[in-house]
Amino acid sequence: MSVFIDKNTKLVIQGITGRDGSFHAKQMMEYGTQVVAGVTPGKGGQKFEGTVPIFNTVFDAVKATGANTSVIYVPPPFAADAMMEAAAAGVSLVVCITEGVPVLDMTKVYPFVKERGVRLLGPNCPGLITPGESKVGIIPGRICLPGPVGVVSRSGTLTYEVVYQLTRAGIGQTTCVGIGGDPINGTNFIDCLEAFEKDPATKAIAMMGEIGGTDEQEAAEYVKKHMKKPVVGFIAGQTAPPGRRMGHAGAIISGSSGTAAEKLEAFAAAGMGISKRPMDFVELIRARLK
Amino acid sequence: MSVFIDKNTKLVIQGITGRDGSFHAKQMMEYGTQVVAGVTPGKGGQKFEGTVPIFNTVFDAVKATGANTSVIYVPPPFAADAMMEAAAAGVSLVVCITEGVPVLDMTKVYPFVKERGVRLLGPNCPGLITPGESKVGIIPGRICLPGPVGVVSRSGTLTYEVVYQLTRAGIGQTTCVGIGGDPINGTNFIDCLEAFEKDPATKAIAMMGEIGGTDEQEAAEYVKKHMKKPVVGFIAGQTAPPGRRMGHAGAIISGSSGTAAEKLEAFAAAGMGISKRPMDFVELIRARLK
Amino acid sequence: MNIHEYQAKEILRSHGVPIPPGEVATTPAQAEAIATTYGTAVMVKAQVHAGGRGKAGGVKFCKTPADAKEKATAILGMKIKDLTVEKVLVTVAADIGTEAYVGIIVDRATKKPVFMVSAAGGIDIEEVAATTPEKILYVPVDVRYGLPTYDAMRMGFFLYEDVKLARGAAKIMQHLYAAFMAAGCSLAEINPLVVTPTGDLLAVDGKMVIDDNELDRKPDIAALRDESSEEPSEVDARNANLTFIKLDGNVGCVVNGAGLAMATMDLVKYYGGEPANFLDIGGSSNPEKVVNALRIITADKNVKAILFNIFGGITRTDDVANGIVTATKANPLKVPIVIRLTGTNEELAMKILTENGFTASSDMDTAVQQAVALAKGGK
Amino acid sequence: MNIHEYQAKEILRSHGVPIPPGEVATTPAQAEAIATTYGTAVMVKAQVHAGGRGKAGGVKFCKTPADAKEKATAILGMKIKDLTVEKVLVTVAADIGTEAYVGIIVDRATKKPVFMVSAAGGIDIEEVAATTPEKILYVPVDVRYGLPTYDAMRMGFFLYEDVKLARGAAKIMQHLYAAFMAAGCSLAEINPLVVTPTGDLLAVDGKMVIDDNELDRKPDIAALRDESSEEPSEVDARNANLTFIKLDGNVGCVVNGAGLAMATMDLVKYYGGEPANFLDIGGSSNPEKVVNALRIITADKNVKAILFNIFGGITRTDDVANGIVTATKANPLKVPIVIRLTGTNEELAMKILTENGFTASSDMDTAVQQAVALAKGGK
Repeated sequence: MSVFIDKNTKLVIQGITGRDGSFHAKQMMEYGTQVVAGVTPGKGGQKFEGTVPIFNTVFDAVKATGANTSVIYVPPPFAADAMMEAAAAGVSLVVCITEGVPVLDMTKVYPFVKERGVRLLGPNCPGLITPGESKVGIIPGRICLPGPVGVVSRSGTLTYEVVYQLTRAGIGQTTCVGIGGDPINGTNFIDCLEAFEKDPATKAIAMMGEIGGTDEQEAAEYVKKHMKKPVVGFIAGQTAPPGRRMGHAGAIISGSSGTAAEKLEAFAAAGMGISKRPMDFVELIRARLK
Repeated sequence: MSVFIDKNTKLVIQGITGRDGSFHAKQMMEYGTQVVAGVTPGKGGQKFEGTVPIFNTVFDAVKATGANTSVIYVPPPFAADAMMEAAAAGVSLVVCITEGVPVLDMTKVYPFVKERGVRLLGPNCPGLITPGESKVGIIPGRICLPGPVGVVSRSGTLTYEVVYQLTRAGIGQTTCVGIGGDPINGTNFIDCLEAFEKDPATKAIAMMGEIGGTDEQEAAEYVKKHMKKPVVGFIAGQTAPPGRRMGHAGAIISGSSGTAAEKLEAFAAAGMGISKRPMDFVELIRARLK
Repeated sequence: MNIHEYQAKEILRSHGVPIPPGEVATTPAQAEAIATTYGTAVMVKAQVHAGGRGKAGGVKFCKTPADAKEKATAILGMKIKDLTVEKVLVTVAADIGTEAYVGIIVDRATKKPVFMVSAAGGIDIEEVAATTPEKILYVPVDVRYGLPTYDAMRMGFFLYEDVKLARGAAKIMQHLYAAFMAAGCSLAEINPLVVTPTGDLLAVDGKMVIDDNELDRKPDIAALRDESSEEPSEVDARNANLTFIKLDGNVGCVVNGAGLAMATMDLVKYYGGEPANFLDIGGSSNPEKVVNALRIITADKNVKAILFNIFGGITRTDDVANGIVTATKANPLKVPIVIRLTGTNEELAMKILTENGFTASSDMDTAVQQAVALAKGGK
Repeated sequence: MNIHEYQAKEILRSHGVPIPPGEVATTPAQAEAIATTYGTAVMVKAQVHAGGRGKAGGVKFCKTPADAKEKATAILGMKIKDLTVEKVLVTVAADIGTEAYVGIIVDRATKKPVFMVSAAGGIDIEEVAATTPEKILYVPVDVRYGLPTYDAMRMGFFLYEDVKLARGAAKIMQHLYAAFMAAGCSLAEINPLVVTPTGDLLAVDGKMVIDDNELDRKPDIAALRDESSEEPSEVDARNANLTFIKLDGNVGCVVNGAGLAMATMDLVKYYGGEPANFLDIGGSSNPEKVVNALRIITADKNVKAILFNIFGGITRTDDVANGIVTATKANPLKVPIVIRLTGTNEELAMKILTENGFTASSDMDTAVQQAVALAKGGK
């Protein structure tokens, strides 16, 4: 079992012929992901690597292949349109890897996907992987291992670090989800926690947050109220200089300064395990799996 | 019983101090409608006719009085904003009397009220009346009579004509609803038919359509499929010159030219009574009430 | 409100749609001069608010300036569907490779502006819709988001396989949409959208219909109205804030409300008469409106009887009565009048009319029958 | 990206916000000349990217041009929070009746731009939020609809009882919102929004922070960047497409990914070290980035050891290895380096490093401990 993607995921890759898109398309295909289509305007009718049909539009791709998930590797100026196209064309999950999407674009994309009932992951995220079944995005497949831990993180490489530590210790994962670190993203911690709580295969959850905003505090509140499964948390940025990653005004609105201390306090109050170093996840999770 | 409004309707009047607004505010108050508030920016704190408190915004009015319905008498350039304000401020029914609202404004207002789950009646409509209980809009109260007939119409004065004929014949109404004749309006025939079908007090329905569009055809389809109560229909514009009230392009999209003949045919196919003259409603409805 | 091709093209051009150069001429000499400055073959196109200009001979290809002068001479002053051609557009003739149709209208069903595009352009889109509906792609636009690039590209690829043309067409769709919204259109069309043999996209004909309700807040657009190209009585009525459409019958109708006005005309017909017009004096009470309505109706020499049918709601019937008295005092009627009034201030209205020698009833059916009989020469 | 007050005001003015006349001076003589042309009392205001300019003595009222010259002399060249004042804004001094605060930020929680307005303006809005939160009205804006008039009026009435002022403020909110969207802001403020004794509204101070992700598509806005007012090493890093923040420690960190970079700094601290910087080389592989990163880090004389922590996903670790080799060949390192590499093409990377005399490990924890020890003078 898993969350969001599994072996039945049929993927269309937007920007499949670009530098990043083609590289990761191959990686995903090698991993075993069902890559059913690619999209590059003007290359409709061609094939990627001789096997994957390319279409001019996501509409054409979905119609011809029944793709139910899209992953986006297009440059930032086109990413908002790509997310909306995927949602409009009828996939149920859109994963946007692109980094550097203007936040005001997201204020428009967010309600667009919401009113279509489509799940958006990202932007500026590494995607997700269900080890042994399907990988959508850029998380390196070989650092993962099937198993009982749900992983959710705001950061890319930090996720790899933690997953790698778990895997080396023989602790596998149901699904690893990178939700991305942008101020406005499609899926938040709570969405993932909820999914992991429902997934029978997930026995414990590793959650990696960052300073800034209040998503981690709200997630902790959710853990306290709704979760039976154990959650271990980490916050990156305990030594980061204040005020460099978020403005004062944001803090006013949320009634919070978004510091690591505040977030860790919320974790503790929710009865969550707290991983002080990335590598501490291993023992904390192991203890909770017994 | 009735639809949409009754004696519990608590009304806020937007544009209460304007020419039309003040005239009809008095009419509604005389009829017995619970007029709990008025709105005119800059006159907040004053009272209308010494009794109805005036507010600067609909937000203030709803907060202070618990108004659940709004009626709008503001000039066309301000009508779209007024409809959105009412919907945002938390009333559940917005009735817009204003004539001459640009249709492109309505392409924005429509989704705005829909996503808030608010019912909009109009614009460019006479409003509605539940005889003996409440009147919201401009339908003359004295031509109505409580009774078993639901009336729904795209036209203002034509509604009066038919209601007046019914009343003179001693046939009363549950609620008379003028949905307005603009290309994009908030409530259509089907919405009203559905409400009348559900209303135990309504025993028969009189429906007045016009040439143009396909609302009447869809309503007829609805009657055929979903209605147990008898419906009598009329179409105005049988002798109107073609192409003067609707463009060719509209006809292409709808796959229909929107002629009276086509609409009357749909009525007949749905087993509806057909009133050839406005005055024929009396006998047709009387027969169906037996 | 209809505007001319040259006006629509000017708006489209200002929003970035590629349009062949063109100028308006009102005399053959002007047409020749314009053609001379271009130094290429030109089209001379009648500027009237009517379809089928081509079939009527109102659009001509001209190889030389002299040719343009000659064709302009023929077209200026000709009648197309009862409208006299007062202006021609002299525009550079485009080399035409393929022709597509691109249009937007406000659609009642989806409650959105909807694009219609077809690679089968240049001909009537109604014909395409009737015979080969699969050749039209419909794309509704959610105005909250505007026209997204992906939808514009989807239309571009529906028209052209080549990605460069698809992108070019997508840009044109976005410009057209911007123009449609900015001008407050209920319809905007490019037909044909042409690909030239050298691969350029060009809007060779453009059409726009403006929502009348937009005109108050868009004075620049309102100023485009060309009253010389409309029925004078309808211009007169509009300036008096009346909705008036001239017809061929002999019963002049003055009614408040469009629905009741249509129902009244239907009833005239039902009783064997022919309405001379549609006239809606609207909702607000103003004796002046009645005066203007009577002036406009009595100007039509076909009118043999006048029928007032007023159901007072917002409209106060005493205002209508006063209007009738004022108007007929200034210009005594030469034809019989039948007055039906009921509703707001009905008693006062009846008193005013009676005191001034009019009779009035409160029943629509009998009033219509009476008017039909009088128009036929009865009593 | 921060822009100066005078730049923000120019943008606001171009969107219709009423701003007192003002011009920028870089010399006292210029300040005097500008004050002379206005012929009124002026304010001389330091243009630096720092709050608390007033308290630091960077904002002065000047009655005469001579006074303006004198104050400009004092302000130009002064340091405010480590930043040297290179420019002053000389602006007509407004008569102040009341002061309000108006701001917009992009809010993570509602995922919308949110207005914050308060009649308690002129002071720090953080202070108002902390002490009298009921004095702030928050109004989120759904960008699909823009800022509706009713919400703008609601804010107007929250600030002013008088309907004329409320309407004026509502218009200013709409202009501010338009400017916020057009410039791609993450924050825009007018503080104070002043009502003059004669009842006019004036934006006396303006601030804007631009979303860095907007700059590529908004060259006009990107051109407003004033590199002279930023930390030189951060400017250098940005021009090399690196995210760099200088800190006070001695362990130079080169990491890929912001989260891992922060976690690495945290781990340095955890083992008793002090990071010299935050540096994210980002996701895409490019040896050039590594070269630039090393150049920037080694320019900091505090740095006693360099720590690479690379987890290759999109980033190819062989590219990083090549970058290290290239950079150190050109400029041999004077401090020890600890390299941790794992992930994409790890074996190749190790081979490159080994062949060039470097050692590298694949474990983060030991690498960090080693770097901390080396920075302390250990081995």
